[in-house]
Amino acid sequence: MSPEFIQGIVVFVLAAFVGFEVISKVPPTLHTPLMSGANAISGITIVGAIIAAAYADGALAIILGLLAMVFATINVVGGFLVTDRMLEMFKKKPVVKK
Amino acid sequence: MSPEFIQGIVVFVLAAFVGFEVISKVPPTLHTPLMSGANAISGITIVGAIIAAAYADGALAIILGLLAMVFATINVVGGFLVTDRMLEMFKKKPVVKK
Amino acid sequence: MIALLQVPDAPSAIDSVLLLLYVAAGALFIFGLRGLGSPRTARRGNQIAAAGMVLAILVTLYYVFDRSRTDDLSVLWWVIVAGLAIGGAVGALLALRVQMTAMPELVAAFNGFGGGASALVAFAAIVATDTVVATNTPYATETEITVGLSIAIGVVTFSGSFVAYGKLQGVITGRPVALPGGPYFNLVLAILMTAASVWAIVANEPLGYWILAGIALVLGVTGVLPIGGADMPVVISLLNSLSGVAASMAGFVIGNQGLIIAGALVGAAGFILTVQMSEAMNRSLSNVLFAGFGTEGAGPIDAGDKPVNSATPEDVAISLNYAQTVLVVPGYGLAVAQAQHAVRELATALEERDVTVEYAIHPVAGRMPGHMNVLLAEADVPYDVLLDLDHSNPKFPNTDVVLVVGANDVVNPSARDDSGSPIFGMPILEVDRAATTVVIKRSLSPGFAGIDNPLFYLPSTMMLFSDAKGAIEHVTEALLEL
Amino acid sequence: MIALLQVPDAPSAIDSVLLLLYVAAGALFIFGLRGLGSPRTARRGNQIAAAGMVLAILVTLYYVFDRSRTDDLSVLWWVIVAGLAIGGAVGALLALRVQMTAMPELVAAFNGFGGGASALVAFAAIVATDTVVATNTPYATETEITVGLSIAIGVVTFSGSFVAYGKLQGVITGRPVALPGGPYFNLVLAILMTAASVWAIVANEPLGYWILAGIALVLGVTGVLPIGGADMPVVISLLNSLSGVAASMAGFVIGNQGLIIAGALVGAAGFILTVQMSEAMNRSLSNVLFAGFGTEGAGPIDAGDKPVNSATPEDVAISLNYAQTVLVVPGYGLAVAQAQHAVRELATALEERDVTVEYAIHPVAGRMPGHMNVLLAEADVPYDVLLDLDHSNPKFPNTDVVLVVGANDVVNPSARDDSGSPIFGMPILEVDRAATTVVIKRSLSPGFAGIDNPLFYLPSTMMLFSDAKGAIEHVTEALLEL
Ligand SMILES: NC(=O)c1ccc[n+]([C@@H]2O[C@H](COP(=O)([O-])OP(=O)(O)OC[C@H]3O[C@@H](n4cnc5c(N)ncnc54)[C@H](OP(=O)(O)O)[C@@H]3O)[C@@H](O)[C@H]2O)c1
Ligand SMILES: NC(=O)c1ccc[n+]([C@@H]2O[C@H](COP(=O)([O-])OP(=O)(O)OC[C@H]3O[C@@H](n4cnc5c(N)ncnc54)[C@H](OP(=O)(O)O)[C@@H]3O)[C@@H](O)[C@H]2O)c1
Repeated sequence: MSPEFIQGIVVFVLAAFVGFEVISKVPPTLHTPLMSGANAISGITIVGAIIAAAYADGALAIILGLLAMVFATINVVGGFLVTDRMLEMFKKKPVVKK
Repeated sequence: MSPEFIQGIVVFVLAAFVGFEVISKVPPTLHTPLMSGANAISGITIVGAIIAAAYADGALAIILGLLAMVFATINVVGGFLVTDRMLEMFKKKPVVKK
Repeated sequence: MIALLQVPDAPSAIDSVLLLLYVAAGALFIFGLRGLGSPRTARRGNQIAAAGMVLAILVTLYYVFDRSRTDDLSVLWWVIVAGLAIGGAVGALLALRVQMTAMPELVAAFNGFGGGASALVAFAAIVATDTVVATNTPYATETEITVGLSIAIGVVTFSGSFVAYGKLQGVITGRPVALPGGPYFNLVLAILMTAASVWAIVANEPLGYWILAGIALVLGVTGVLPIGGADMPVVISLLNSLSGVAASMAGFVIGNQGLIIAGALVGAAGFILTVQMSEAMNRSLSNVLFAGFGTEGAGPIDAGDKPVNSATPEDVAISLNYAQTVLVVPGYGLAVAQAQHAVRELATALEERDVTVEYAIHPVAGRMPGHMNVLLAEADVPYDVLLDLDHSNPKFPNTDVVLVVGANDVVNPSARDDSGSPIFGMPILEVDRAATTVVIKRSLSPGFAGIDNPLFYLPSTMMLFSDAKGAIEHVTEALLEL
Repeated sequence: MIALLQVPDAPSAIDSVLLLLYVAAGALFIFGLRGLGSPRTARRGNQIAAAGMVLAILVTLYYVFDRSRTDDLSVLWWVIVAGLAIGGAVGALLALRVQMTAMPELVAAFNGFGGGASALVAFAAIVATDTVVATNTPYATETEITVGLSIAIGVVTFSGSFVAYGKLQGVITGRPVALPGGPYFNLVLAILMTAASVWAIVANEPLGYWILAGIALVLGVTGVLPIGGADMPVVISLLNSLSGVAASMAGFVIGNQGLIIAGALVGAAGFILTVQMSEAMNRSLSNVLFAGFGTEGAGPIDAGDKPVNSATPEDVAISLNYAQTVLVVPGYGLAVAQAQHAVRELATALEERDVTVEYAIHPVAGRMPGHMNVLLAEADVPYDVLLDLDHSNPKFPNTDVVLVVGANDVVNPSARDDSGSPIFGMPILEVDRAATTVVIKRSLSPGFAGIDNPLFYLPSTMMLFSDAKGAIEHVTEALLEL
């Protein structure tokens, strides 16, 4: 296995540990916005889409690249916007009721 | 900066995030054993000590390597043992009193 | 044979800096996720994560631009710009236009696009020819495995998300659909996918990946179909976790650690969130995925000849008029009937008569976490009259009239009293302790859990059989005429 | 010029596997730390972390062995073996022999050795000649910076830890020692250290590192001296965090990611723990480090002519004899007097007379977190009679006699009543609510916080002025004679 690949595995494992630890007990009301926010972050694949689109050659590659770009951008832009709208509604909720 | 160094920074940052997240609210009674256990883990420098000792050449290098080995091993062996002894005492404590 | 869009072998200084910037974006994602976990910081958290995404995109654009200069590669800027423009417009339009109640399905759709994008990136890496890639690592088996994983997981996420979308929209039946062979059906698909990948890798045959994608498309559908419509929020969360993993795999394919880190982060965080969502419904994740729970819409339970007190809107108006304190318990039926504005108007009418109106919100009322809060917020119900479980339950015994609007399971006393009940142990709103309870629903049909509700047969309960919106409007009219 | 013990430039396949094994060790550390954070899993957590360490050591030994074969390097196995043998023997002996009450200082000493080892590794990298290192990356500025950091942080940890050790052992005064120039003194040292490092790096002058180490040795001492002896547990925890960072820096120096990961992990986790420890005492970390808190041993407060009820052991024995319920509140004085066994005997005598004896444990009673639990466990006090704060406070009003043994701040009602008190807001054991409170201490001297305690002047309080151990023994004797 190439060193770059191994290094990829190392950062994958570490980042996954961070992900596991960062979500502690979340109040159920926030499950939907958190899911939505995490979904927007998973649109990070837009990074790959940009690279794929940039160097596409041939019709098939261009179609794949363009589709990847469109899909990923929908995910990113839509994802963050809808999460924000949702949380705007929640904001009217009390922070913690005592 | 060399790529290895950059890669080192990347794993450093990720591992530090894990460290920050992994310690959530700990009951005060466990602070001392947790400190002691973390201290034993910081003895990981024994890895460096072994490498330094293995390739030492010249009197000074050998002295440095041997001292590093002794110091690191004291930290590791003593650290884990004393934590275990401490926790053995705590074991007699109730898990959670309701 | 398969050319890859990987970074050049000996990274330049600029690559190092870019990598650190990706890590910075990853840190912003971490802070963002942490913020999203607590009510006070949630909105800020989402904005921080969005900032991280902007950073990652800018870094990537710079990388592409820089490589085009140094390696003299031509860049198809128009594809990038067109993609950003089209995707951005569609995404923004959908996000800003959607009804609050249709949010979960929209998230499902967005997530499907994300998974699809990861698979497409892997395909792009396959079809890319050597002319476009720099001096490259000899094409390695482990990279091909990640190509396969990226395609498989990405495509499953894609089709699975759209089935979830369909179920929530009502385009596809919400009922669990049994597959021929049950869970074995999907097991066979998974084996076939493995075979296709092995063939693709061993025989150096790109066709294998396309076959893999085809089967994955089916697996996404058959994986989600057997799950009840009401469990879709959990499924969407799981698919979201998968799309994170797919992004991570795409990162391996193109050798980009920024993708690997952010993808792994979301994959893990999304998974933990999925588990927590199942737990909030008092169920295990595997129960959600494989038990075909949620026989919603099942015919009315045979209530035997147990008598119920059937009431008219006028009856309800009269008891409300004499009450001093009223607690409204909203449920899924309120969302279906879009009755939140009607409820708000009734509350206003009551408040004018000096009746105190508050709302008791069960954490899993409705079909997505936070469903009721979002709905009532949409109808401008002030937040300080929304009580959570712990604050409502002590109030019921001293409440004159409880108005249960389209809720069922969350007020089912069996969860407290009957250890044989499938929902035993779930915390409930104890409306049966109130002086009078009015239940508004269309029939004696069960709710999501598919079980009968003893509440309906109590002497202190009045049943108003009607669509929630119409019923509430009638009650308000009747009240104003008193 | 400075040859480094780095891994060869083009890592072989075996290096990749070793790296993954280091990551596995890191994962074990993570699970271990998580386990250590909760009472049920703490011991198992420590064992898991130890397993991770064994794995890391074995991996390293294999790496050294493998490189000696492939690169034909001779390995000084005897140095490794001697180091393991000597260090292992010393560490085990100290750990197994130590008195439970002397544990914090032992942890300090161990930690000092760890920090020292990291600095020594950096020095070894400096003195290593090119013959022993493989084909190497040209000696880079960033690596030299990590050499400097490794030395500076490692040496500060080393000397600082031993000052903490001395303070806890009583070899060095526990009182805060004021430095000439106050905190600026240490600021100047830090600036000098930076200058030495810059010189070492820019002028390629190894001597600079030795000067750096010399100043760091002083900084460790002068950094810890101004901190009160009772705050040493927090200081040790902070130094532990630093030793993690030092290990991580050593990892950069020798190019070993296993070290970088584990070191960063402990560095961050230790830091968070340090903050939590300060918070448990209701103080900020910077207050602990820079405020010179802890005027312990300060002369007796001028109590004016406020009267106290002074009692004899016989008086105390009589009230205990007529009691039905007794709550013992242990504090730092009990630890100093080593009175835990005496207390246990008194409790046994009382139990024989059908008096119920329980213990109320304040979380920060004593001088390290968990101090009282460890002490009482040593004296075989059964765990089910140890009550924490939340469970003891409701009991005091119904308790006949409360026996405060060498505790002071944790029972000071000012923390509850007097908003001007320095300890205002700290939760206390409300012994003043009991029918009779007996306080055993040698004088009216204040405790750690250095403030007077209104409890002593209450009509319901009896003061027994004496060393805790002797006093309790006398009470037991008197009781047996009744
Ligand atoms: N919140 C979440 O995250 C989530 C996610 C997945 C599953 N769940 C589950 O969903 C359930 C939620 O409980 P719930 O009490 O809110 O809902 P429920 O138990 O599902 O009951 C909803 C009731 O609303 C009535 N209804 C439907 N349409 C209506 C209309 N137009 N007008 C008036 N009534 C109408 C139905 O009875 P009729 O047909 O007789 O009208 C039904 O009994 C729980 O079992 C929970 O575990 C929740
Ligand atoms: N637990 C931790 O982690 C930790 C760490 C750092 C600081 N602290 C601080 O330490 C304090 C702990 O409170 P505490 O009530 O346990 O102790 P304290 O307030 O420090 O009081 C201890 C008392 O014991 C008495 N004493 C000393 N030697 C004695 C002996 N041989 N026989 C009998 N009495 C003796 C002293 O009075 P005489 O001189 O009159 O005998 C002193 O007033 C808190 O302020 C806490 O914040 C705790």
